[in-house]
Amino acid sequence: MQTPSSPRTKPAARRAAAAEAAPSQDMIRLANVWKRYEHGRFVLQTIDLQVGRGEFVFITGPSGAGKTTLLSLLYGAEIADRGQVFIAGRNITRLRRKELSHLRRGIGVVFQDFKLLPRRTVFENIAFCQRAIGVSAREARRRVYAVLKLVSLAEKRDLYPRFLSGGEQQRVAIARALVNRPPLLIADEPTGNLDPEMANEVMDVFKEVNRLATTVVVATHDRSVIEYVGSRTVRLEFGQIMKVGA
Amino acid sequence: MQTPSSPRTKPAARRAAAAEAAPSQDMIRLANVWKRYEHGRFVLQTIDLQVGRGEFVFITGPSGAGKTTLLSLLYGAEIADRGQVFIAGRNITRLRRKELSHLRRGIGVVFQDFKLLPRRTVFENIAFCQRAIGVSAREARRRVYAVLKLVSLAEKRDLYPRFLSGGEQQRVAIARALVNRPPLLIADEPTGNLDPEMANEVMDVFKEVNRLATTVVVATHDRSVIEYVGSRTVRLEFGQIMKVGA
Amino acid sequence: MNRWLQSFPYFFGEALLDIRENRAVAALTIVTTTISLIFFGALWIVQVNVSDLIGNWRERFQVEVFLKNKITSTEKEAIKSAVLRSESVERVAERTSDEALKKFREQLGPNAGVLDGLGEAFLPSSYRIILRPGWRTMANIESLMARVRVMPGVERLRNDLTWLRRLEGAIQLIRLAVWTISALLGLGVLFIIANTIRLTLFARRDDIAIMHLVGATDGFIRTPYITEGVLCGACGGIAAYASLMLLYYAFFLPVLSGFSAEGFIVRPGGWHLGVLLVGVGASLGFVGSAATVSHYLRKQRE
Amino acid sequence: MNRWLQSFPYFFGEALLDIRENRAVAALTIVTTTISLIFFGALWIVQVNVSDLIGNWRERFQVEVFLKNKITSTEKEAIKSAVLRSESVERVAERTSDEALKKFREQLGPNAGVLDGLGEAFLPSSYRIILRPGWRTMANIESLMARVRVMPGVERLRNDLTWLRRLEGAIQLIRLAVWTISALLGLGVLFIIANTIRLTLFARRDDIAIMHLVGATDGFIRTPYITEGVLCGACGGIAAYASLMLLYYAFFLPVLSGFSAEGFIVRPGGWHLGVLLVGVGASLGFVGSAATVSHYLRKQRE
Ligand SMILES: Nc1ncnc2c1ncn2[C@@H]1O[C@H](COP(=O)(O)OP(=O)(O)OP(=O)(O)O)[C@@H](O)[C@H]1O
Ligand SMILES: Nc1ncnc2c1ncn2[C@@H]1O[C@H](COP(=O)(O)OP(=O)(O)OP(=O)(O)O)[C@@H](O)[C@H]1O
Ligand SMILES: [Mg+2]
Ligand SMILES: [Mg+2]
Repeated sequence: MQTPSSPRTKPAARRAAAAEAAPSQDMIRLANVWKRYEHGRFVLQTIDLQVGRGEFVFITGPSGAGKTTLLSLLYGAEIADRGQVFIAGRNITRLRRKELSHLRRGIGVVFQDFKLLPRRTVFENIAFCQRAIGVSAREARRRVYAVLKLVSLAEKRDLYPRFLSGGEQQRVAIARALVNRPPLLIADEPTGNLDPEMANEVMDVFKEVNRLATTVVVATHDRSVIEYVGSRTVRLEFGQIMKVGA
Repeated sequence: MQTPSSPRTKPAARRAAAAEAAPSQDMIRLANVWKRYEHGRFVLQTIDLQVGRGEFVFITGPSGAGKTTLLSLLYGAEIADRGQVFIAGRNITRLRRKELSHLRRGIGVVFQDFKLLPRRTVFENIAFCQRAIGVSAREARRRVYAVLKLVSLAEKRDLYPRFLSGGEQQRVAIARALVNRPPLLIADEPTGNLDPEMANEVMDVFKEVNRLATTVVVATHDRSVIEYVGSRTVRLEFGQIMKVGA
Repeated sequence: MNRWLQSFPYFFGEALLDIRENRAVAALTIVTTTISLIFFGALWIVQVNVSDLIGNWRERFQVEVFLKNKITSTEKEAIKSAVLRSESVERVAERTSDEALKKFREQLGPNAGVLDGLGEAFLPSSYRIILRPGWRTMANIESLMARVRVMPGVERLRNDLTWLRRLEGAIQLIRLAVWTISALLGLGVLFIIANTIRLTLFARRDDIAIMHLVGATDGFIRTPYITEGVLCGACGGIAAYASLMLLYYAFFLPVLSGFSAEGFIVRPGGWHLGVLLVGVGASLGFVGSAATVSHYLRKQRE
Repeated sequence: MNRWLQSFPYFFGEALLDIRENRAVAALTIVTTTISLIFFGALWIVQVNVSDLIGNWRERFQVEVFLKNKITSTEKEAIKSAVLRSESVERVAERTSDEALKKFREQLGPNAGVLDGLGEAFLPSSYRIILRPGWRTMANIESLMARVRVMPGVERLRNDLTWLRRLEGAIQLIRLAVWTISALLGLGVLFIIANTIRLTLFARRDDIAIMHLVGATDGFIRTPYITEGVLCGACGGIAAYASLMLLYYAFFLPVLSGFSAEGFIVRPGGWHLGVLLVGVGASLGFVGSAATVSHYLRKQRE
C-alpha cells in the first residue's frame, strides 16, 4: 500500500498526504464535541480525542453508546453540534461541499451496514469508487482485482451483493474501503459477520495497511479482535469517553 | 411465553402446536438435503439433521459455509434441490402457498440483515406481524410493548429503523421474531452487532423461551455465545456437517 | 367477506399511504388517466351530439318532385296518390310556385334584388315528400324515386341522396373512430395504471418479501394495491368529469354562443357522463391493478 | 469540459441503465411527453395551415361596386380613376352584366334552370376592387368605401367586411389558444420529466448518498440524470414527430381526400416540425431534470 497517487486526488487529500511527512500533526482531533440528533438527547458529549498519523485505534462500548455517530463525524456524514473536528488538520465543519468530497477520497470507510450498491456487482461496487476519483478504467480494474484477492473474494466479483453471504458482503465493504489506498481507514464493526479466523485475517490486512502509514480507526464489540491487535482502545459509554486503554 | 393462541392461527401451525404434546416427533428433520443457487456449485450437500421439539441448537462454521442457506430451507424461503425438509412433521416442499404462509406464522425468524421495513416505525414493524396473523389491534399493541421491553427498546418504539444504531436494529429484529410466540425460533447471527453483555441478555431470553417449549436454532460465529449457552452445536464447513458437538 | 370488511380500514389506509409515498407516480398516473378520460368523455359528448344532429338532418330529409308547368290536375292527383301509397311515405306537402319563389328569395338573402321584376311564377310548383322515420334508407328512396320519375307531369326529382350517402358514411366513420379511440384510450389507461401498480410493487418488493416471510397471505398483501388502482382510476374519472364541465361552461359555451349562428347547441353529458367516467376509471383501475398484482405474486412463487 | 467529454460514455451508460431499470416510469414519461408533443405539433400544423388559409381568404377579399344600369361612361371612368387613385387598391376588374349572370348560374348549380328564359342583362354590372396586400385593413377599406359610395352611378357596395372582421377575431383567438395550450403543454412536459427524474432520484437515493460518502462530486452525480431527462424528452419528440407523420399520411390524408370538396389542403410540418419537436422535447428534458437534480442535491446538503 502506498500513499494516494490517483490523478484526481485534489487539494484536501493532497495536503493530507503531504502532511504525512510531518507526523507532528494529528490525523484526527476532536475538541469538546457534542452531538445530538433531532429531537433527541445528546448522543455524544464532551468528546476529546486525538489520533496521530499512523496510529491504530479501537473504539468500543455497548450498543447505542455512540460509536457509529462518532465515526460519522470523522468523514462529515454528521456535523458536530458543538466543538471542533479536525481531519488532517482541516476543520471539517468549515469545508465547502466540493472540498468535503475531495477530503473523503482520502478516507476509506467500512460501514456497519455495508452500504453496498445493490444494483452493481461486487466488482462495480468497488471499481465505482475508483472511477469517481478519476482513475482510468484499466487501472481501476487492476486495483479492484488486487483488493478482492486480499479479502478472498476474487471469484465472487461478478455477483450482486444480494447473492452473497453476510460475511462476504462485509468483506466487499472492507475491500471498497481499501481500494483507494486512503491515508485514513475507518471501520465500523467490520467483523460482526465474520468467523474468528476470517476476522483475524482482516485484522492482519488492517495491520499491514497501518504499517504502510495509514491511520486506522475501528469500532467493534469483539474483544477477541481487540486482543488480537492489542492497540489503543477508546471506550464509549452513554456518549462519553470512559477510559483510554493501552 | 405460551404456545400460539392467535385467533387466525391456521391448520399447519395448529397441528404443529398439537404435535408438541407428542414430543416423539422432531420439530426439524432434514434428510440428505442438497441445495445450490442458480449457476453455482452446491452450497449444501448431504445434510442430515434432526432437531427435537424443545431443543436449543447452534449452527456454526466459517463465512460462506451455508448457514444462512440452511436456515432459509427451514422456513421455506429456499427449496432444497434434493432431499426432504420436514418442519413439525410436514414436508415443506409439498406445501401449497397458503399453507406455507400459515406454517410461517408458527416460526419466528431473526434475519442476518434484520429485514426491517424501512418505512415503518419500530412499533409498526413488530405490530405488523401480529396484524398479518389476525390479532386485534389492541391485543397486538399490548404484546408489542411487552416484547420491546424484553429487548430494552421500549423508548425507541416510535423511531424509524434508520434512526437506530446497528445493535438496536438487531434487537428490533429479535423482538419481531418473538412477538408471535412461535413454536420454532430461528436466529441468524443474532448477536453480530451486540456487545457481549447484551448478547448474553439476548441469549437469556432465548433460553427462557426455549424453556417454555420453543425450539431454538441459532446460527452464529460467536464462540463466547455458544459457550455461554453450552448446548448442542452443529458445525458446517463447505456445505457439509462436520461434527456435532455437545 | 366479513373479515375482509373488518380489515378494510387497514387496506384503505395502506393504499393511501402508498399513494402518499409514491405521490409523484400517483400524480402522474392520475393526470394521465384524467387526460385520457377527458378525451374519452369529449368523444362521448361529440358522439351524442353528432347523433342528435344527424337525427335532425335525417328528420329534414325529403324528396322533392318538381311538376311540369302545364300539368293537369288528374296527373297531379295521380302522382300524389301514387306517392302516398308507398309505405315509406309519411306525408306529402305541396309547394306552389309562389311559395317556391318566396323560399328562393329567402335563400338569396341580400341578393334577392336580382329577382325583382321577374315574372311571379317562373319557378315550378312541387311536391315535397316527407318520409316515415325508419324508412329513410337509400333503398326505399331509390325505389320510390324510380316509380315517380316516369309518371306523366313530373318535370324532375330533387333529393338529398348524395348528402344522405355522405352522412351515412360520416356516421359510420365517426362511430368507428369513436370506438377505436375509446378502446385505445382504455388500453392506455389500463397500461398506465398497471404500470403504476408495478412501480409501487417494485418499490415495495422488499416489504412484500418480508411480509411473505412472516406469514402474510397473498390476499392480505394484494388488497391494498388493488384498492390503490381503483382509487387512482376513480380519481382520474372525477377529475376528468370536473375538467370537462369546467371546459364546457367556462370556455366552450361562451365561445360557442359567440359563434352560434348555426343554432347548433352542444349539450354536455350531464351526470350520466360523470358516472360513466368514474365507473370506467375505477374498472380500469381494478382490472389493471388486479392483473398486475396477481402476476407479480405468481411470479414471486416460482 | 475535456474531462466531461472523456466521462461521457460513463454518463450516457448510467442514464441508459437508469432508464432501463426504471423502464416503467421512463415509458410512462416518454408516452406522456409524446402525447403532449403530438398535441403541440398538431397545434403547430393547425396554426400554419390556418394562417395559410386565412392568407388565402384575405387574398380573395375584395369590395364590389355595383353600377347603376343607366350609368354613363364618364361616370364609370370617374369611379374607376377615383378608386385607382387610392393607395390601398391594387387593381380594378370590371364584371359585365353577362359575366355576373354566368357567375350566378354557377353558384346556383343544378338549380340554375330557374333562370332560364329571363332577360340576359337583369344583373347589374360591377367593378371588383382588389386591394393591395397589407392594405386590407378595416380602416382602409371603410374609408375607401365611404368615398366611393357617394359617387354618381354607384348603385350599392358589397364587401366581405363582416367576414373579415370575424376572421381577424378568429385569428386572434386561434393564436391565443395555440400559445396558451402550447405553454400549458410545455409546462406539463416539464412537470412530467421533472417528476420522472425525481422518481429516479428517489429510487437512487441510497446510491447517491453512498456516492457522496465515498467522495463523488455533485457534478459527477448529477450528469447521468440530466442526460436521462434530455434523452426522455428527445425520445418523446421523435415519437411525436413519427406519430404525427403516421397520422397524417395513413389516416388524415386518405380521409381528407375523400372530403376534399373544399380544395383545401392541409400540409404537414415537414422536417422543420421534426427539429422543432425534438428540440422542444430535449430542452424541456434538460430544464426539468437539471432543476430537479440541483434542487435535490441542494436539499441533501442541508
Ligand atoms: N439518524 C439518527 N437519528 C436519530 N437518532 C439516532 C440516529 N442514529 C443513531 N441514533 C441514536 O443515537 C444513539 C447512538 O447510536 P450509534 O449508532 O452511534 O450507536 P452505536 O454505538 O454505533 O451502537 P451499535 O453498537 O448498536 O451500533 C442510539 O441511541 C441511536 O438510537
Ligand atoms: N441468493 C444467492 N444466490 C447465489 N449464491 C448465493 C446466494 N445466497 C448465498 N449464496 C452463496 O452461497 C454460499 C453460502 O451462503 P450462506 O449465506 O449460506 O453462507 P453463511 O454460512 O450464512 O455465511 P456468513 O457467515 O458469511 O453469513 C456463499 O458462497 C454465497 O455466496
Ligand atoms: Mg453502530
Ligand atoms: Mg449467513
